[in-house]
Amino acid sequence: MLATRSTAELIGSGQEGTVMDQARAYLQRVRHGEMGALPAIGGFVVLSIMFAILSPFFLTERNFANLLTQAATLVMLGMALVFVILLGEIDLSAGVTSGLTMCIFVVLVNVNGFNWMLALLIALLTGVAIGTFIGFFVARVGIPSFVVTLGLFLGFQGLELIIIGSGGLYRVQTPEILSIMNANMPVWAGWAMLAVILAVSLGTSLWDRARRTRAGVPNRTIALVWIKLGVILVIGGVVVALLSNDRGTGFKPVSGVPIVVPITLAILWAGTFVLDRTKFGRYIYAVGGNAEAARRAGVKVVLIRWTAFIVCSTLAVISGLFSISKVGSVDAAAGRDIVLSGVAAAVVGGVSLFGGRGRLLHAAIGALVIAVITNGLGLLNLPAGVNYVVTGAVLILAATVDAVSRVRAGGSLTRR
Amino acid sequence: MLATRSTAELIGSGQEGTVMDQARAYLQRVRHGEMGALPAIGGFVVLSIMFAILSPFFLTERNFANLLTQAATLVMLGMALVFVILLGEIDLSAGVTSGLTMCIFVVLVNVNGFNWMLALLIALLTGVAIGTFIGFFVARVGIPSFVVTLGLFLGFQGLELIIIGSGGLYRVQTPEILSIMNANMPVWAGWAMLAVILAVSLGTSLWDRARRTRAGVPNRTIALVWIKLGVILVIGGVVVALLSNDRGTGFKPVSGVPIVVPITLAILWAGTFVLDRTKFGRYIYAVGGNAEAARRAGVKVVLIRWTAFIVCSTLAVISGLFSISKVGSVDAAAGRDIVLSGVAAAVVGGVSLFGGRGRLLHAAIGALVIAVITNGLGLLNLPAGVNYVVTGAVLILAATVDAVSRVRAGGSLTRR
Amino acid sequence: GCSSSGGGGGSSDTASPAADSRACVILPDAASSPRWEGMDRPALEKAFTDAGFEADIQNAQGDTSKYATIADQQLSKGCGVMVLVDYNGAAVSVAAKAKGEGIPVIAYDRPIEGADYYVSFDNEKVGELEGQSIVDGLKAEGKDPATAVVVYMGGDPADGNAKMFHDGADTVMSAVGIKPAQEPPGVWDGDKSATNFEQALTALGGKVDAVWVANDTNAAGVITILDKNGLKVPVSGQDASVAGLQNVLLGKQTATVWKHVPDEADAASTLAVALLNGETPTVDKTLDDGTPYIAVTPVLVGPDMVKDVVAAGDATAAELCTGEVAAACATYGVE
Amino acid sequence: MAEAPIIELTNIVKSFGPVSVLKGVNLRAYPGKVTALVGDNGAGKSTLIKGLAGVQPYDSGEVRFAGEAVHLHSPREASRLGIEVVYQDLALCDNLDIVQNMFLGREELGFGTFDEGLMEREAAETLRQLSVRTVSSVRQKVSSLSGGQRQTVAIARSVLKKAKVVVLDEPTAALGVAQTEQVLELVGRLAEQGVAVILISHNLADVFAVADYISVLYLGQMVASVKAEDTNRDDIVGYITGSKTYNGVQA
Amino acid sequence: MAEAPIIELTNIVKSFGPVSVLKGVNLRAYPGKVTALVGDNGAGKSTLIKGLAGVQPYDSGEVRFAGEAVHLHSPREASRLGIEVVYQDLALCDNLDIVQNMFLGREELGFGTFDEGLMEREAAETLRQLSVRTVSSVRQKVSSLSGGQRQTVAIARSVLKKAKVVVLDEPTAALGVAQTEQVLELVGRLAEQGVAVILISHNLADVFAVADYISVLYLGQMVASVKAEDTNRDDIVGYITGSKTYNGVQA
Ligand SMILES: Nc1ncnc2c1ncn2[C@@H]1O[C@H](COP(=O)(O)OP(=O)(O)OP(=O)(O)O)[C@@H](O)[C@H]1O
Ligand SMILES: Nc1ncnc2c1ncn2[C@@H]1O[C@H](COP(=O)(O)OP(=O)(O)OP(=O)(O)O)[C@@H](O)[C@H]1O
Ligand SMILES: [Mg+2]
Ligand SMILES: [Mg+2]
Repeated sequence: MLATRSTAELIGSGQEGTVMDQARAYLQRVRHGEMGALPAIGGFVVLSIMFAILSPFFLTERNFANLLTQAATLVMLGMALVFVILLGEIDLSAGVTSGLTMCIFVVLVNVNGFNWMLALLIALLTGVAIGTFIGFFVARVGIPSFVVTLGLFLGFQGLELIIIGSGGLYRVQTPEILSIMNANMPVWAGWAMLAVILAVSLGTSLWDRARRTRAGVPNRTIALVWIKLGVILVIGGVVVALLSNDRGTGFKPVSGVPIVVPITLAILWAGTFVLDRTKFGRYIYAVGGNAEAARRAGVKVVLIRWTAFIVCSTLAVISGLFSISKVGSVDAAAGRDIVLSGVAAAVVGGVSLFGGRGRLLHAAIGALVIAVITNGLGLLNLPAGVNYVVTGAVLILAATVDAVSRVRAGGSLTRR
Repeated sequence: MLATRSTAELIGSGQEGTVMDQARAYLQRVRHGEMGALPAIGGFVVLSIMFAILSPFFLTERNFANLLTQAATLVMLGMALVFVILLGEIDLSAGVTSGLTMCIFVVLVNVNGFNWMLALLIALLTGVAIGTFIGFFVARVGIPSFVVTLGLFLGFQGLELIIIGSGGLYRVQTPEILSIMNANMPVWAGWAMLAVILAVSLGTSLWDRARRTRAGVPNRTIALVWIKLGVILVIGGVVVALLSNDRGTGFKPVSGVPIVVPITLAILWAGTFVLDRTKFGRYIYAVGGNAEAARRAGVKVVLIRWTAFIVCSTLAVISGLFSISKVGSVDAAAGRDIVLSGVAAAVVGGVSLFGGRGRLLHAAIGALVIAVITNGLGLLNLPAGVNYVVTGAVLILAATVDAVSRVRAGGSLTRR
Repeated sequence: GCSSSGGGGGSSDTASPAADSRACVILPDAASSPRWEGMDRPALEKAFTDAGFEADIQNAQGDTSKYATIADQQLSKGCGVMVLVDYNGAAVSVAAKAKGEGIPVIAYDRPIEGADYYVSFDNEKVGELEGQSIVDGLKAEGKDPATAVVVYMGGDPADGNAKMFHDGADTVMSAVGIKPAQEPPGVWDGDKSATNFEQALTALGGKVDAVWVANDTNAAGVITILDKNGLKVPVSGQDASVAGLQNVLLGKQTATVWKHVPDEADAASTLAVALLNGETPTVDKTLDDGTPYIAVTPVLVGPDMVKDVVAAGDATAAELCTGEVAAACATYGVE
Repeated sequence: MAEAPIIELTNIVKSFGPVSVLKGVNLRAYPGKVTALVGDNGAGKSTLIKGLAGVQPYDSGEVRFAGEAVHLHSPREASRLGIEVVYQDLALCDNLDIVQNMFLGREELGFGTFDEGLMEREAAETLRQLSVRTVSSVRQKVSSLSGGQRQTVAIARSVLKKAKVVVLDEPTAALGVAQTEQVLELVGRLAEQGVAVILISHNLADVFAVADYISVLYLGQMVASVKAEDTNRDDIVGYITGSKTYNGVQA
Repeated sequence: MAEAPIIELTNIVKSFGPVSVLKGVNLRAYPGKVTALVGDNGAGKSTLIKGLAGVQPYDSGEVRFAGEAVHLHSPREASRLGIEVVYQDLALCDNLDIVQNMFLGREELGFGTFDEGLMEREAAETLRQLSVRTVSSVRQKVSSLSGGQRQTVAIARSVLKKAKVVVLDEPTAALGVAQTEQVLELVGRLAEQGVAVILISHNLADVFAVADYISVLYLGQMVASVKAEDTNRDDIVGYITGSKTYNGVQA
């Protein structure tokens, strides 16, 4: 026997060391290219500074609240798409899925007089059915998802036309739906939300540590937990405080965190939980990284792919809900144009289109980057043509920040 | 030394054997899943039979000629996209590139009074410039092509608006351009074209055989050359004969092969030549198959990627040319909607979106499949909503034929 | 007509009427509005048949290539007149081809470069009515138009009609001194329109006195943003859609421009029948490029007139008077 | 033979399109014994065990597991029977870390979510047994491992779970001297615990060190199946290269 | 030493993020000689030669080629100098066939287009020399090859072109008995022709069979560089596992 136990003990778990050690290790990982959403956050900051210089209205509480609600639809769609993009697949029909299900919802409520909650349930189930349909063809039959979902992209436009019919345009008359984007929580509820976030974060951290201790493996120094909570407290505190100021313009006092924010955060949290801590989530990454390896490891690859499409379509329904809440109406073209932006949100945030790499939070941040482009340009009053050009240019620029920082950091030429 | 020369001689080149051996080997390859464009051809035939049953107008010379011209734009765009799809990339801006360059073309001719050939040259050079721009960002900077070209997709819509102006519309006034899609070659020229195709095919076959003989490696039995020529002669003969009949309806005799056909065939031939027989083409497949392996083998991966985008954008200009020839005018929305169909054409034809697999001919056949859907449904005069739904459904169906036949043939679950 | 060129071909289908007794119509699509298949087709068909002519009506289904294909087929069968609704410019070369064969071309609802006649709901007039509703709305609130803060929310600038709506509205509004305080990029999309308006409003510090909006879809998004901010100002629109009419009844939208399609179809078919009969109708109005132009008058529908729309069958009380709108229906006599 | 084979392959046939790879192969593996499968490059060894693993089902032939006929159409079925395989081409997910790869498909749960601590400890312990010294953290991504480190991870994976049959396709190809020794020792230990081990290797020294039976594939046919003690290196080389033919009783 | 080294690496340093892999490594290779590079799994051997191949440039250190300082920032540069490498992870294009892979980046042209016949013949000849027997056609896709067949293709690739330096990273790991013998013979032949060969292997028997010099990497440091004839297996194993230290003169 040549191996000596002493040297073998060297295998660590990356959790050892002081705060400084951990910080150094993190910095080195970043310098080595593992930067997650950092470039997107950088892009967001740069764009914000740019727009703050160009328009005095950009850095107002009011516009900050605008940004959150404007981004929400795209954030939700981006998160929906992450589930399939992680598999290296795509869902071009996610946008029209949100549109079609909202057509169904509004017709059920307005024309057929359904209770809105029942109608919403039906819309969500339709989303599930659509995901099941896509999943069947992609995961079982083996058709490239690009083609299946392009087919549905066309087909659903037709269904929207057939459903919406000669009315052309329906008002959303459910106050509960309208309030998602247009109403705010009371100020105290905003602070309560922050408290819940802090408590959940602390709780999971301590619980994880307890389990690790029980298993006898090292824990990160507890200081990191406090630092993390501190960061949440400061950023969250600033956001809630800003949104607690009156941002109305004299006609009506407006303050509080928009209702869409806690909904989005809850889904983000739940989705992240599933992706990080459950078999389904782990297998999504595994299949996206190497489907054959996952299959050989006994992962039900077909089932995972299938389920991911169901999750995507279902979350797309919620993004549709956000959209009609904001617009207040539904027409036969609902959701036609948004899907490419949703994919772009994920990609800009650092999710790899080749699968296996990325997180929900990345898509959310990417969506914020894209939303801030529209938001900022909206304050500048540019002609339509120029607006298109600038949007495109800024999008490429934002992606360049990402790419350049990764390459600088020693990422190699190939992107896989 | 254990190896014995005699067994070592077993390494063949797959060219040995009689016609029957070759046919058997081909059949076995097909049964094993290497079926190239066969499923797409099958889909085309099935769709044709279906439409022939549903509409008496479908199987007329006139409609056949219609189909060829209607498909030409998509064929060209699909072929353009193959160059980047083979690399595992995508060009979402290919459609608006064709639109933008045609805006430039028509404004130069109509407004600035440029000679049309000069204007066409400028349009083509603009295409080259666009490809260079995309290639720089994708191949050099390393931004995902999805984002770069989505940025341009937006930006070019803006440029079209700026060039054409709000609500603007320009007529194509160049008879040469209009004749591409609207005029036919004299009947004799159609037969001459067929003769040229036969001659070129025979020439390359014999030349290849001569080279192989010189190198001392076996050749396929010469009977295969004659069979191939025979097939071309029969299919080409039927096509040309059909198109040589008068398909006018009494007011004006219409006959001959539409001018767009030889142009498309020439580009198809040249592109296939480049992909099959030159370093650039080989390296596109290599980079698409395994970029790191290609790089280690000394392939200039950046240059190959870059050039592929240039080729794509340039061919997109030609597809734009076909489009304006058909429509006769250019507006500020030119090329907005076609790009996803172009990608779908390639995929339906059997080109893999993951790169490394597929041929130009596949995209051309895929485009024919998609075009025949529109063509056939157009004859049925369905309401628009139903039409969308049927188009989507048939697209999925066509892709299912492909997928199912591959899986039946023993392809595995994973698609890479 | 120049149908003489038939040649010796002597097609055997003697049953078909002479080429110059056929009216060829191409409708653009069914996606942008349900009117084409639902209203224009039956109205035109009836008018031509009643006048003793054959109608060949086809729909290009939103495909410029198909548009050209249909035209080729119709032209080779022969047409006495062509009534074309443009789709993304596809009608231009068709019109040129038809005129090359001496066939008169009527541009229906959308202008076509090179057409002989243009029959339309005057899109500029639509814009003017929208502008007028804004001006009236401001006056009703006692605001001086010249100093009022007005936001312009137009349609997709790549669409020729959007420009006409804009120009018409602008004529009326600029006449009383209104200048756009903000003019975000035009779209035909409720979601983007809502975002664009929200940002324009923010850039105006939350102050707005009126919003010119090109259609009801965009207006719905604008109204939601206004509601959210507790604002209620004059808002325009067109289409007399369900949501638009409801917003009008609720007082959230000042008025919507209503285009009763049968009026337009009548005007076009009357003109076409005259042409088929070999007459050369004269028309009093002309477009900028000199094309004779028959304008069909659109109607501005305020809350009081919603019942007229219902009476004309373009909407039903059942679909309008749901939820919170029911009360308003009662007030304005919609039933 | 006294004991009953746990794996019994009879007349296995497999071809890829025109290429006929396995032409009626028989193979047996016994609990507590190491069966070595040797053969020239391209003889069909990996194809044979991929069929056994359910990765690439056979075209025809009979598979008996513990005496019962079974159909192995997916890796899940093989794994359910207790067949663990280390593939020659490894098949790890590059985007996952060592622990995640080792436990893929068999994660330890506590209260419905992953018990990461437990998995981490078990992974580290198993790797330590295999004499891995240069891996700094079990949370390293597999993409950043050296060839030998990856191979070790794959082997460690196969012994995490109590298996009835362990199939190792050239497990020591990329391993260093010490690690190879550990793996051979591990093979011995597995056999002692009653596991049936099928070992594919080109290294005949290793084969003779641990194997109880040796089966030789030659161009898709099983040309010899012998007890290791009844044969020698030269004979086996002869069978492998086709320069000798075996006429004895099949073991 | 009489002859001048063609490759001279001095004080090479390379780290991946927090992991420091090469900590000041020196290495020399001489024309006409075989230099074996050995070391434990994860010692840094592949990293060292990937730097030499220009695939992953070093962080710092000096590279001299035939006495001149060179910078190797891409595989093209290495290949221009005449350095041919067989990588441990092979790096073949699965979607191309054997001939296409062997000639990738160095296709034979005639009249501007590929001379397929010529390439086919050369490929078949080279493979035959390497004792490949189970490949039915040189037009088979690489994806359908067995592990050993792929390795042979990679090796064949590296000897197609006249090189000055051939680096082989565990070339015989997946090879059968006969093929291994052929490759070792090939290494000897290359050296005879004046090529400098750097051979990485865990098989010390192979190493001693062909190497002139042996260099041992241990945890990113070169702990020994000796003439093969001056040492023995046990010493080398000691260096590899760190249980012995070398105190002699570096060769
Ligand atoms: N998917 C496939 N398509 C076609 N032929 C294949 C395929 N997979 C394997 N083969 C062929 O089958 C034969 C046996 O391959 P296999 O991988 O089983 O060999 P092996 O005995 O494991 O060899 P090695 O020792 O090199 O790993 C080879 O000749 C190979 O070319
Ligand atoms: N991209 C990378 N990122 C981080 N660490 C890496 C990376 N590549 C290699 N390493 C680490 O560097 C060390 C040396 O790896 P290398 O591949 O050079 O080893 P090796 O000597 O070739 O080992 P083997 O004999 O197993 O092939 C290993 O510990 C490995 O984990
Ligand atoms: Mg094998
Ligand atoms: Mg190595």
